[in-house]
Amino acid sequence: MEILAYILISTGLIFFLGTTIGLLRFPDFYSRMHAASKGDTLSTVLILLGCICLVSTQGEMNWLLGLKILLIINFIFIGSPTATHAMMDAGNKAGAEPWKKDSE
Amino acid sequence: MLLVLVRAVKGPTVIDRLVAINVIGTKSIVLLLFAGILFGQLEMFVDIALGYGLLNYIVSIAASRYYQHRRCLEPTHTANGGQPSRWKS
Amino acid sequence: MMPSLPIWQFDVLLLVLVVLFAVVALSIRNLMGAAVVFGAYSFMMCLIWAGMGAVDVAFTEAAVGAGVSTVFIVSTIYNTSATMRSRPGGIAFKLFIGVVVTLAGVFLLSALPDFPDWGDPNSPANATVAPYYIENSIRDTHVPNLVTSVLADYRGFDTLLETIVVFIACIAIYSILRIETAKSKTDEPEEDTATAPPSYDPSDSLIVRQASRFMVPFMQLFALYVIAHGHYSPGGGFQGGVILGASLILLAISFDLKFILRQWREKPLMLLVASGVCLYATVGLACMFTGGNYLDYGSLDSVLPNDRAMARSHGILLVEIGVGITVMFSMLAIHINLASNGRFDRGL
Amino acid sequence: MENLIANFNYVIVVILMMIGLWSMLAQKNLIKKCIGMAILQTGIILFFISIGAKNNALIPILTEAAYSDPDVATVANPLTQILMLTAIVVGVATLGVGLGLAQKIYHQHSSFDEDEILENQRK
Repeated sequence: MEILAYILISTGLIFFLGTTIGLLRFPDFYSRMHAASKGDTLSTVLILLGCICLVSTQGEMNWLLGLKILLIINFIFIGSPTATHAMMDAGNKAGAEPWKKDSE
Repeated sequence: MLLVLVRAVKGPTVIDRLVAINVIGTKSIVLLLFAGILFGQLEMFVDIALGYGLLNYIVSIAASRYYQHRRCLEPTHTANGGQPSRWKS
Repeated sequence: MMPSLPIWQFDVLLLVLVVLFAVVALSIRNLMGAAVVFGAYSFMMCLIWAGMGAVDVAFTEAAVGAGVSTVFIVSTIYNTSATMRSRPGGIAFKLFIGVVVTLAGVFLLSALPDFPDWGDPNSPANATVAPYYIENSIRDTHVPNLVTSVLADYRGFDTLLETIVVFIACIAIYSILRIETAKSKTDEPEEDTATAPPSYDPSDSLIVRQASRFMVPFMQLFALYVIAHGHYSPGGGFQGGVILGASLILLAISFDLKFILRQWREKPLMLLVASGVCLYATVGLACMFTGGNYLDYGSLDSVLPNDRAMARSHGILLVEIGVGITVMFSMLAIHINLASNGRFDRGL
Repeated sequence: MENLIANFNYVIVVILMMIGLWSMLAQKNLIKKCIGMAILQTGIILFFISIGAKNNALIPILTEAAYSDPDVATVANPLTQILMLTAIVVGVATLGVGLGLAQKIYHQHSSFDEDEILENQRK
């Protein structure tokens, strides 16, 4: 169980590394958003799942803890794409220019 | 990890910053849980993280609402200082 | 019990980050960007409190920073403008202020050797009155969360007055923004057309609205859990109240301000803000009538079924509910006032 | 130098407070002043919390094992924490008041800039 937890957490960290690199290196707002939203949600969910596995190995009352972390995952799964959609809409409305190949 | 994001916070436009803040918000949930594991009393930190998970998208929604409405407002405010240079930080 | 925690390095890193965020937030010329970076600053602060073991403070900061304070700044900017005028000159003035402030900082730093070390268990603050609370809380009140018991019982007066401060801030907002616009309702429309946002476009944010509709009940349920379970886990009236207020603010920004105003009209809103403080004060008075001092919940045991310590626990719960009501509705009232510039019609 | 490490939190407190104070004095923009006020406030809160922190101490919520005889050394100081907990909420309320004042001023002078407001006043 613990090995599974570490595997999940390190996978999440790798995805998060991808997120940060994408956030830094992509040329325009929309692609940065792409990297940020997907990688961020996925890595958070993976790390939290790893936390559940880690928690379930120790102590009693851990089902409640696991349930709470599952709730956090649920809310992130709803909230993060919503926020992404809202921000994307805002960027579109505010007139952020999509990056074109010949613009640089 | 967060150190890398600091550069993103200095990103070119406001909305980029918004994205970065959203990422930082979700990552602070994870860091809170790690702090809880380090303290050995995770059940106390889970509540804070849950509150974060519920709340941290309010800011981005508020900001996006701001941009949705503000776009139509621009002409009335040109009197107070020309075209607002929104895209320069 | 626990080995020395590796938290301190983590803390030092976060402290440096916090200073960085503060500088960035102040150096960004666009006010919107400044507000957003200020939100990140408050995230970092929350992590620092958690790292230092102050979970309740971290919880408050999380609720406040993620839900409320940034929204206040955004709604203010929404009603005004986000651009800063760049002016020639003024550098000398800023430098002068900088020198003065640096001198003050050096002056403060010169007192550094007199302070106890960071995390010293025997420092005066930790060694005088705090051990009493730690040792006696369970015996006196049956409340394992020391912060709650100290907050609402041992230092009940303090909290009562802090709640009144929040209440007064709400009244102050009303008298600053609301009263004049409410009086001069007749000449409102002409000015309105110039600055009013466009009417609400329902096709704008269907996803956002549906997600909010899904999230808000969970938020409110969680907030009630936080208030009620504050005896055993981090939480209490302030945190729960802020989360409840934030859930209503979320409704107000994802739907329309009119939507929330249909549910909470102006007069009941203010009455509820006052009723929270009144509940707190009434509990104190009830203690006097049953023979104790003001806010001495122990004397309520003649009314409540259990023994003296349990009565104090129940008294804490009542007081926390009062605090929660006041904080919740004053957050909502402040947001409505700021977002609609006191007109109570439409806004962010 | 060792002293500096041991008291690193106070150094940060002083830096934060001075940043806040500088922005309150030197920034011309009222919103920036409000943000500076909030930063000054968090500096003070940090001061109190770090005074109350203890090495090797857990959070101030007693575990069931410690109900009968809590060990003072392993529980962080609750007193400073409650003072600051209320201070944060009050701080948000005062931030709201400050922003409300700024909004009122903006709608009278259509500017956040201190100098322009003063010029408008003189007219």
